[in-house]
Amino acid sequence: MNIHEYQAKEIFARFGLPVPPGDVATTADQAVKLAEQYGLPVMVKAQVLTGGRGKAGGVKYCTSVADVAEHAEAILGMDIKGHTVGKVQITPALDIAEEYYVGMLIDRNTKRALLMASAEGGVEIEQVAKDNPDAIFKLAIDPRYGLLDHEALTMALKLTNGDIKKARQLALAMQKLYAAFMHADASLAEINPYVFTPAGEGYAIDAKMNLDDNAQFRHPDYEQLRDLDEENAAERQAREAGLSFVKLEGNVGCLVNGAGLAMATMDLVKYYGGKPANFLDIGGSSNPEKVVNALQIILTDPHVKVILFNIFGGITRCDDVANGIIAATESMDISVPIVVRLTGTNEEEARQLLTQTDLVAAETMDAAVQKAIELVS
Amino acid sequence: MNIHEYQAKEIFARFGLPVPPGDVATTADQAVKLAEQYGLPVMVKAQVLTGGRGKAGGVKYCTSVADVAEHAEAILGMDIKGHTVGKVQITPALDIAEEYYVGMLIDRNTKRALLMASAEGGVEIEQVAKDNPDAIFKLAIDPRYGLLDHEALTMALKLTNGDIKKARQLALAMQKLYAAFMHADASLAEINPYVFTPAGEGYAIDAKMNLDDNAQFRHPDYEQLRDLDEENAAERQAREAGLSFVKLEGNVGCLVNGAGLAMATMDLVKYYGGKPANFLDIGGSSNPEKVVNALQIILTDPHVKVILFNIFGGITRCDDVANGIIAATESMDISVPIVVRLTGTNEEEARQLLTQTDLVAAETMDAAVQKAIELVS
Amino acid sequence: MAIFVDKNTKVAVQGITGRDGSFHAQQMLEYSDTVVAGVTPGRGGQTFADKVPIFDSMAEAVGQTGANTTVIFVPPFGAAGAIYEAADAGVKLIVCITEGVPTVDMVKVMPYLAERGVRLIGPNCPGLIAPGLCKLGIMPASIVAEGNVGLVSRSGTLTYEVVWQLPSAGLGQSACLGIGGDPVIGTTFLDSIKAFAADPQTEALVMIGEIGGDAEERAAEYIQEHVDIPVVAFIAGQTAPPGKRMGHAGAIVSGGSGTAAEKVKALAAAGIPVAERPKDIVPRLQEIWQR
Amino acid sequence: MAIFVDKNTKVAVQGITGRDGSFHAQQMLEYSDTVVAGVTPGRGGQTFADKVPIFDSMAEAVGQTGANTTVIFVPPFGAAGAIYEAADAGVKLIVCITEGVPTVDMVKVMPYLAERGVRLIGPNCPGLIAPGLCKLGIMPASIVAEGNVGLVSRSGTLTYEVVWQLPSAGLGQSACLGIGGDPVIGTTFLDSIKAFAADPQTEALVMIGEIGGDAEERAAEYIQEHVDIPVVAFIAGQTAPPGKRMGHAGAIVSGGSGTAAEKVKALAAAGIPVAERPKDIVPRLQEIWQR
Repeated sequence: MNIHEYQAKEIFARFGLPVPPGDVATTADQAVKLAEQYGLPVMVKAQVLTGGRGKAGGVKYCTSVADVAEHAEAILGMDIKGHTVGKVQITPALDIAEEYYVGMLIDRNTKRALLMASAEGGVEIEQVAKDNPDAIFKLAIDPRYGLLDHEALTMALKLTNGDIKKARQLALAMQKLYAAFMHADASLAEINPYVFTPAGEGYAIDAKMNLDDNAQFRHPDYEQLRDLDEENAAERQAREAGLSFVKLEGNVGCLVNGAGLAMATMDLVKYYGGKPANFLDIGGSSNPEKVVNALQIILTDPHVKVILFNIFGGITRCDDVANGIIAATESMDISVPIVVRLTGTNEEEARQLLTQTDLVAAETMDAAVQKAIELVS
Repeated sequence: MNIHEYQAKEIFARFGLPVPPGDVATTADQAVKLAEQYGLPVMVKAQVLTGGRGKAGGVKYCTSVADVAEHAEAILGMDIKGHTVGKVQITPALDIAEEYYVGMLIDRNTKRALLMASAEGGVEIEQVAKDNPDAIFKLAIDPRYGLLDHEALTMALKLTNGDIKKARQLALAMQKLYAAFMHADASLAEINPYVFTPAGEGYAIDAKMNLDDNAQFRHPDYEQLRDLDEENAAERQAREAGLSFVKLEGNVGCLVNGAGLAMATMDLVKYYGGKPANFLDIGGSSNPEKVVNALQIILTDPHVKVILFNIFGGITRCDDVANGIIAATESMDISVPIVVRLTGTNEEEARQLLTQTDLVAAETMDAAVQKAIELVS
Repeated sequence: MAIFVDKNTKVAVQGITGRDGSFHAQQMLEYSDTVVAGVTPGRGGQTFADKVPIFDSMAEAVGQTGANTTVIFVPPFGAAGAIYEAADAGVKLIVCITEGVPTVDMVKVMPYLAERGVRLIGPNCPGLIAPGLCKLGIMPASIVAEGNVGLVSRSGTLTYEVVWQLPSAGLGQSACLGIGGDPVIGTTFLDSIKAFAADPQTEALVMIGEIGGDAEERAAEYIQEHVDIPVVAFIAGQTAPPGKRMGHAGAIVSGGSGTAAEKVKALAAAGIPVAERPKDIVPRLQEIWQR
Repeated sequence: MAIFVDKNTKVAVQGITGRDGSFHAQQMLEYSDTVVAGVTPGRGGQTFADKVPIFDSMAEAVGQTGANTTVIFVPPFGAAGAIYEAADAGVKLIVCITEGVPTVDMVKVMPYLAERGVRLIGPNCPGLIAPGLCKLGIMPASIVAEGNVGLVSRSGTLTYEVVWQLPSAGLGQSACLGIGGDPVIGTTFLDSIKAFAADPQTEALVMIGEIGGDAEERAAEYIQEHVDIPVVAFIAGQTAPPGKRMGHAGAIVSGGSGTAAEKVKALAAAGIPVAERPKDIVPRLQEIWQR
């Protein structure tokens, strides 16, 4: 789950990271009030769950109240890469002498939290990684001991070229970021940039955090961090139904059991010249209710012209799955054709059951995909 | 540093331990108000930094407001083992079906936090250790992983004789106690008893905690936990001066450099038939200011009839130390005789310096102690 | 001989009284008699399926039955705890089926396992099946057959899809392993491939990868340098949009890396044929496999 | 040969630019030329006493000077961090002089040292002096002399008191070790006694204990079973009231255990003479020592 900059900053502040004051506004009036409260100059920053908001004009430096009103007005409601800006953060604009990058993510290879830091802050770290990989220092953190003082300080001294005062601040920020990362069950946490003012005071002036959905059971506050406005209705419905769903741009609605098979099905649709409308993993059961939920979610997309079931019946027998699909489709009023491919234990019996319905049965995954594409055109 | 039951309960509650509501009163009126607020019956519990308050009549079960007033009146101001009760805690009296002991301390041998638990709760654990040591289960906790679920549950199931519902509550309490212990830098944390109500709900109804003075630098809240009223004036003065001091019942005031030598000096006073008035470690320096502070602290005790310096001059030369002592004593008006024994580097020169003063010089520790005792009688 | 299991494998099932645990323990029992114990705290003394004793703890299960392997069906909030418990009790192979385990829990448990020399498969995986020997997890036994192809995959049903096609080519499996689709998992592609390469029964390998991370690239590098038996790969997620988690927590293209295209390129560069469609996997294998 | 040090000992001083660090580093330098590096972050590139290079980190100090030992004079809040750093840099002996280190910090650092096979002496200790060889810490070099008596103690000045008496009996020390008075320390009485017993130079032992814990009892048990050289003990704190911390964080009689009387009893039961007064230590040693 991605959260907004202002939310990430709240979490950072809770763990003791130096975050400048700031608050969000949903109207230009509120923005002006906040600017007056903090004193000018301020930054007006679009709160939107995507990168590149700066380039899109979503971050503005304002020296007057008129500026704030104008920019807040322009940014609120702005579309940035398909995301509509609903909130702006107002925060005092600091004098910046230096910018650093400090980030943390889960590293699959070391199976640890990986600290990454660079003196090239304020730009996209992926770009730095490409252009100047040696400028990024990395350290996989032993979870048994956490980020030790000397580990953080050694990295920080490299970043500041030996400036001990700045290095101590950066090292502390790294340790607090690690604490926030682990306690909040993050999968990504970034300060970009961590800046020093001309007076040598360090601040985390931008913040990014992705949280691990799997850890929601121990974070009751996750739910209120979720920005429902940022979520597509079908995705929300899928999440609430416990289904894994991603909307795409095509017209072949896919219902598959298993994430790997679901991706392979999408890939096969494309292989045969079609366009998948979604990724959807309905899991392992033959539960008609789950199938109904899945169908409803897919059918919220008016572009869907055909529905393709691709189910591998393993432990659950195919005839049971077929009965589940039949029961589900019969209980609904579906106007698009449905292709069903069931493979695995008792697949013959399953196909037999399908012949008595309007559902189009297919023997193989390839045949099913090809039939579905035919039905679209 | 020992803290009161109500303070330990506040810390416990912060870490999620189930603590019944409660608050402290310094007058009977306040106690009655609290009792009315919680509803009867309530317990009135002396808040005092010593054990055995129950036997001393410092804990009372009250079924009426009149009871509360009467007992609070009696307990406030009561002397329990030399401690005057300044506060009582008022807390609802629970129906108790079972009592357990759960405690944690620093184990010197494993160099870990040691969890101890027993189904014989509500009595002194030292007594259980003596009478029925097998009734105490122990586990040294690996700080790298903390108290793991299965470790806590296995111990809890032994305590509850397999009752899983109670075991899960106890196990959780153990884990939360561990978190509190480590985060608060405790040296001892006890829940005695942890009770179950007849309905099977678990509560920590008594709490004890000792905090590590060395960790005060990272716990700004320690200072306000310290009950200054419970501290003897000389001990407080010593603490503020950074001196290690313990008041005893004798009349030979001891100023020694080093804790081990200070204890050995006290022991030697006793060996030769005298009574040490205190333990005092003035540390390694010859700083006259420190000596002045130490003398002032010792002289607050009217029983002190002689002062004994026992100093080993190692890296700091004895003549420097002698000059420090001379400067300190000359700046003060001291009516009791002072015996000074200085051994180590340049001890001859030191003794030479002392001959020009009223201070009584001694060559050996034994001679110094004997002279001091002579001067008392 | 398969990998990670042998005829001395004795299995405990943690969470045996839960819905999934009991269902799959039954399936495992039906496949072979390797299940010797169940564990559910508070249910010690009971019996599962009239023959498997249930214990309150793994320590008791290991102590009394000699279990050396465990399959975990404990809910997410208790899954890491079950792994610690199993490792502490002395088992040497842990298969964690549980889906939805927080990644930080897995990060923390890893050194505990390393210190004790314990192998973990999963979490969020279908487990391991060694046809004719034993089944650890939820793979459908009905579709497998003993043979000489090793299969390793990040997903479940996609693997079954491939397994399903092997009989038509007269092939069976030495072992079929689902390593799971989470970001932090115990046994990786690399670990699995090393084990398969060392297994005399395994004569060919199928590796089924997907988007996210670079485990496939690392495996490719290893295979090129150290593995002599034929290997065919498949990568799912060509059409997955960046930044979106495709079901598995680990199946996500982020920061422009972990794409299917990159993986296909790395595999091809290492001389490993990559099937375009699932149904091409077996033919591609037959092309390069000189039996 | 002494214990824990030898002629290859190369010493770094952490916190060498601090008040205590610089004073004692100077003293150590004057005693022998074993000090090869100082460490103070932010002061790398400077020189101490015109000859000892200062580094920003222990890693650099070890890398550039081959230091294998360190003495820590870092303030309490950074002491544990300095220990981690030294262990991580690869030194094998750490002497932590710092007083006032939180006990929980020491609990946490212990497994880190164990994993790396690093010996810690202290914290809150005077350190080690091996007369004629080297001095690690703050013991006054002026009072020691080379010889065959090993001394180990929980306190500083009380040890010096005993050392001071040895010359009159014609005795010197193989090594003099202050293990510190904190509840959780690296090297214990037991560890020290094992080392002295294995040291050919050490022909007799003096152990100076105090109230709190049961380290003396454990040592007594070991000495009775495994140590052949003569041992005399002294226990400070006969008159210490229960529940009061006598200076050292570890010197406290709590819950009725850790009393001097118990310790004396255990030592006597193990056949170890316990001197009643400090001045009795040397005579008691001479009584039992057949030279």
